[in-house]
Amino acid sequence: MPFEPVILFFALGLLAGIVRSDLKIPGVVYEALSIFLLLAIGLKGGVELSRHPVATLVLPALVVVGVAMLIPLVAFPVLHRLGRFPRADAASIAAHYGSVSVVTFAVASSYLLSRGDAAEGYMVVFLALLELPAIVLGVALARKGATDTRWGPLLHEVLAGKSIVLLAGGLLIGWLAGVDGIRPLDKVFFDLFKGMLAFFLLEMGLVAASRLGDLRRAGAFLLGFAMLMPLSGGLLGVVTGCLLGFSVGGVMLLGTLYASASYIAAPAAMRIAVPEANPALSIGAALGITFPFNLLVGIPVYHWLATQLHGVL
Amino acid sequence: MPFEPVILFFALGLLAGIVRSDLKIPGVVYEALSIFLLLAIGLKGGVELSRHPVATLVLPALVVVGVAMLIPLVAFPVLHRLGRFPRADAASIAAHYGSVSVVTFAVASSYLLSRGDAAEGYMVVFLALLELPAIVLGVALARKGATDTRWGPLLHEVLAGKSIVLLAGGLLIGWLAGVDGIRPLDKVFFDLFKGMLAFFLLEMGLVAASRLGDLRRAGAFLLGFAMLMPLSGGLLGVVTGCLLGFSVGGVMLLGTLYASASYIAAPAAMRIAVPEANPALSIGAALGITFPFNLLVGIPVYHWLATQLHGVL
Amino acid sequence: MPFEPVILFFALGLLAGIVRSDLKIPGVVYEALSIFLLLAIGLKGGVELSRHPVATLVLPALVVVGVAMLIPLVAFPVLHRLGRFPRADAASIAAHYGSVSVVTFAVASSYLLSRGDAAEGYMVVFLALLELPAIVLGVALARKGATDTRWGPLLHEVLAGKSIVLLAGGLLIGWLAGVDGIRPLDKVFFDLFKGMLAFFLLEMGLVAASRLGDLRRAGAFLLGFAMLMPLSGGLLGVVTGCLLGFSVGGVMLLGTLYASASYIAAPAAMRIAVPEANPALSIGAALGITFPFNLLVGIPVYHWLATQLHGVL
Amino acid sequence: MNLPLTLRKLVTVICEADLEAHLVADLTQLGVRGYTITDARGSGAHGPRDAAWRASANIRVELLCDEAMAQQVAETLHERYYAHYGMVMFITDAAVLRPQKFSR
Amino acid sequence: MNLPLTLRKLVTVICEADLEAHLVADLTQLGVRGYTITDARGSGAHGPRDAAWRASANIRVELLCDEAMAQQVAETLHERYYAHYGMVMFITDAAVLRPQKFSR
Amino acid sequence: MNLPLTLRKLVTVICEADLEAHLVADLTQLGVRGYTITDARGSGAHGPRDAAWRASANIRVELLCDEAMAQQVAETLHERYYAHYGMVMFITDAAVLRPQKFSR
Ligand SMILES: Nc1ncnc2c1ncn2[C@@H]1O[C@H](COP(=O)(O)O)[C@@H](O)[C@H]1O
Ligand SMILES: Nc1ncnc2c1ncn2[C@@H]1O[C@H](COP(=O)(O)O)[C@@H](O)[C@H]1O
Ligand SMILES: Nc1ncnc2c1ncn2[C@@H]1O[C@H](COP(=O)(O)O)[C@@H](O)[C@H]1O
Ligand code: NA
Ligand code: NA
Ligand code: NA
Repeated sequence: MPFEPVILFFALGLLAGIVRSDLKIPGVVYEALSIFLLLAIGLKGGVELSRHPVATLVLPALVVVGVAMLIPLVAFPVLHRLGRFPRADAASIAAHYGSVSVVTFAVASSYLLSRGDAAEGYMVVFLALLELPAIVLGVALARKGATDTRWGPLLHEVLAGKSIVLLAGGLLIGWLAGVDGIRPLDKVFFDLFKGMLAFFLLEMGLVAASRLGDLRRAGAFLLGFAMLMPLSGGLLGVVTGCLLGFSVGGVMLLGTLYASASYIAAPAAMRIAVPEANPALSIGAALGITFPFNLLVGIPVYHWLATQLHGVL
Repeated sequence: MPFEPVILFFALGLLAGIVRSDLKIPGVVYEALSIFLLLAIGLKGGVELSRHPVATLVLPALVVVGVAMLIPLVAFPVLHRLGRFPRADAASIAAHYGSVSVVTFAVASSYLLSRGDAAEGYMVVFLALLELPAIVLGVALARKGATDTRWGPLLHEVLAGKSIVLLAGGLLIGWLAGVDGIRPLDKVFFDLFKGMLAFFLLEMGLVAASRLGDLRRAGAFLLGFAMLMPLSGGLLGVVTGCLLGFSVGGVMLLGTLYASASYIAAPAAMRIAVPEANPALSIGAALGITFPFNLLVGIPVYHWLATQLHGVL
Repeated sequence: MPFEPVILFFALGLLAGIVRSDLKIPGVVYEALSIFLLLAIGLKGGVELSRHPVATLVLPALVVVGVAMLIPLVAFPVLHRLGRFPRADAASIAAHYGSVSVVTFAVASSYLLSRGDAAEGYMVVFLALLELPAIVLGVALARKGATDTRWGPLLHEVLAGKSIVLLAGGLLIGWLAGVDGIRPLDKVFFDLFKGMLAFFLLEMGLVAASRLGDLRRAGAFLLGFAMLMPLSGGLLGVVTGCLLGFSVGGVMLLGTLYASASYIAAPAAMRIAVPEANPALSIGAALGITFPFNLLVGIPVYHWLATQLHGVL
Repeated sequence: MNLPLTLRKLVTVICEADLEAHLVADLTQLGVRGYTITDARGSGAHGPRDAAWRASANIRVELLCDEAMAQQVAETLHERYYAHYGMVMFITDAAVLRPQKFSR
Repeated sequence: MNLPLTLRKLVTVICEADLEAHLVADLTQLGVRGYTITDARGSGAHGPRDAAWRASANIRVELLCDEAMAQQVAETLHERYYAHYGMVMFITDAAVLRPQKFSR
Repeated sequence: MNLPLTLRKLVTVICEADLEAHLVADLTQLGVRGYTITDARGSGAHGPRDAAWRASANIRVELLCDEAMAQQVAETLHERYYAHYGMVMFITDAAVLRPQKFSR
């Protein structure tokens, strides 16, 4: 199992938080780094996309998004019925797990890169596409029966949210500019990517540390969920990727996307759309457990699954 | 007409602002990026300058600055008489257009670079020199007849303002250190320049979007002014550059300098020196219209003018 | 005497502060840059360390730290008896000078690099080790006789303080990841180092300028101390380094470490542990005098001393 | 006293940063003519909020207005947000120079 | 109450960030012995100010002083800035521990 | 007035940023149930503090509580910090909606 040093930065941040270090990364640095990462991922995907006929992506995209909806649809009853979480909380957590984590995706790409494995560049398109639908579904699950949901503002909140705007904007710019057009920007957006990711993970570690308290209160059920859900999602993604004929790298990335839980777009949207849901639960699970779980355990497992099932399915 | 991808970042920012995205770039990031760009431009110019005998620049510098003063001297009566703007507003807008925009200059340099064209490195010296005089002139125009203008504080405001300090400081450091001395800093100040410029343009797009409302109120006259003024200024700069015997690249950059309108040094200085002028008008025109106009239309036009008139004049 | 251009950025910041420029570098940028520098220095040291058997460092480390304690032990009576500073102030200033300045170390490394000289990579380990003990000693000196010092919180304050966490964390990550593991991060942590240092020095210049007023009040004794103390410390470090058999570069870096005065960890710790000490005195001397003195005069002197005494001792 | 001062109400609201756009929309809809926002962190019934990222950041909104508007703002925010969001509101008297600027 | 509290005035000024250096100079000239500044954004008669860049940023200045100084500060700022700048000022009572620190 | 308002105390403390963790620990120990912090700069008896780096940065802490707690906080901070640190504290009345939230 090869070793990915950026994860050590997450561990350092976590440790600093746990020993109550006075190390604090200012909130604006978090903002600036997340803008950088979203834009860089979008650009990279866009450049790759410029080499492909976009039309061939429509069908796989529909399949990828359609199958992904199984995740919140399964997670919701598990949490609501089995876990006895209130409807709002179950729906909100389900939305987080149905949506995707950009940073987990970045670490997985980086993992592939350091192994020298390739993957379809258009996986970023799926990343952008997967962000929204689970959130909408989550709101619908929370609001079932209620008729007063104001969908307009919600859709605006997510579609005009910074993660979609930057991912989609980056995709478009990369696609329009192409490999040669983007080259003068490579020194910032590609060469610095991994170092910036390391910084961001340091911050994520600090943030995750401050969420550990929430988790203790959340109970064992959510803890188990936060590890079994990504494994199941990862398997679903790997199988879907194999059936769609992706490369091993692409299969592994789709597994990671399905397995990952959102903590940028989903928390902000659910906070407004389903205010009665407790954000400590959803963010605690997604960021406190699933995120580090995927970094340490998940990504190698999805890669292993991909190598095992690729070609077989 | 070759294509400059950094402009797409401006468009993305503008779009994000218009659809009221929650994408916000923190003010401190704006500050940090503008410090970086000013310093990097100064350094680059200083390194170029270290290859030239500075004395030979005195005469062209005097001509470049002298001719540039025609811009506010023409703009003021046009706005005051024809446009019926109050004296203070006309003078303030004239000062913005007489001064220069560092980012427009950076995009023009980048445009030249991606075409493989060269330009005199000491154009940066003119950039620094052109910042101040039009502001002083603008204040004098606004205060005509009044005798209570406190020039000391105003001169201090601009001369010790961050854009002059960083440009001039960068020039001096670059000049003292020379090519070899600066080399260890190239990885930050030169390699990252274009990517940072892209980021800054994203922010400028967001800021410009928030100024569009001001423009609607400003009326058609100012709108027309904000496009015709740069074209006239650009032509004046191209002619001046040709007569001074600059290269095609240098001619085009001087056109861009004359055409561009300040939105860093001028707004801050005019706000204090001519408080009765409405900043929404000057900033709205300079940033909302002239800046994007120069990016999209102006720069290619000044380049075309430079190629046409170079050698002929 | 070769010329180190990063120092010019310090001079520019100092000048901008003195002429009361409106150039301000936001506090969060200072924070972000200091995090970057600490982490990068740690990583670099860790990578170097991964090439060495760590056990061989234990003895030299003990000597280096032990001898360094002479600095506060000498500085304290000099300040208290000769300089007639109150006990608390004398102890606090002694602690600052016994501890070390990360940025001075970085400039010295950069000075070596631009001369093409090598140095033992594990000097960074000494940097991390030297941060704490002098602070503890300083508190003990201030509290002599008192029995109510709460050592637990103080040790936590420094050990879990950001400079130790980032230096030690970086060392550990670099050591675990090794040369190959860190390579993908080189583009950020090593290539950008010098440019970031230049930026940081610009800020330090601005901060130092705002401390010059404190100095005028502090009097001639402290002024002299702030220049003679580093020279003596530097000589002590050079001699110690020679006796320990370090290379010329290593000897010079140890001289610089001994000569430098802390202004990150020490001020924060002393403010809490010895509140009756006046921070204007200690920070004014360390940052207003000793820091620029070491940059301009000290570093070349310690290098010269190292070349003279190396091999002779 | 040469400049005449008039009493108005200063309403201060501290809440989750995620609410900013919604709060501004509410205030605008109520006809408020001005407000001031600063970034904040803190702690309360909803636990510590350290502003390390947006999800744990607070804002502090200030609003000078007349008594009727203060009451209306308090009611609206109470109704819309108190049940589910971290929010604290308090009202003090403040003397202003241009009372008509803070009335409606 | 064990610690004796005395009433002083708290003057709060919200204005364009570009004025900071000038305001501080004014206050110093008036003999003010302390002030506190925070960064702010907001909206008012001069339109929305989102602090995305310096030209649209506000500051919030606080000043504890005695009544005479409060009046003098209000007059000076009113005279120098109200006509042309975005500025709001309000004065409240505040109890302090060391009244002499906030007098003059 | 439809919503009933009750008077509580608003304690505002302005001090060196280095004290933040200690102040929060003190408040927690005193049983305070909430507070709000913003970053600040300023000037006072300890000279100008421009927030260019942490050593010269201030914070502004706000605390809604009942009168007894306000007095206790004032005493504790006065005793622990006034002698050696840059610190200013003032107390005002503030009307709140949920008095029990700010009592103890
Ligand atoms: N007693 C208090 N005094 C001052 N600020 C408070 C107080 N209680 C809560 N806050 C602020 O209001 C936010 C939300 O409060 P809460 O709804 O109690 O979690 C907290 O994060 C604090 O910033
Ligand atoms: N009614 C108000 N309540 C609170 N702050 C206000 C109010 N009106 C204006 N402000 C603040 O004062 C600044 C300048 O106000 P104005 O001069 O009305 O544009 C605004 O940007 C706001 O930050
Ligand atoms: N009169 C005042 N009004 C408002 N803030 C003050 C005042 N005096 C001091 N401060 C603030 O409190 C901090 C510490 O004050 P001091 O202990 O006087 O140095 C200063 O840096 C200011 O931010
Ligand atoms: Na998922
Ligand atoms: Na111009
Ligand atoms: Na030392």
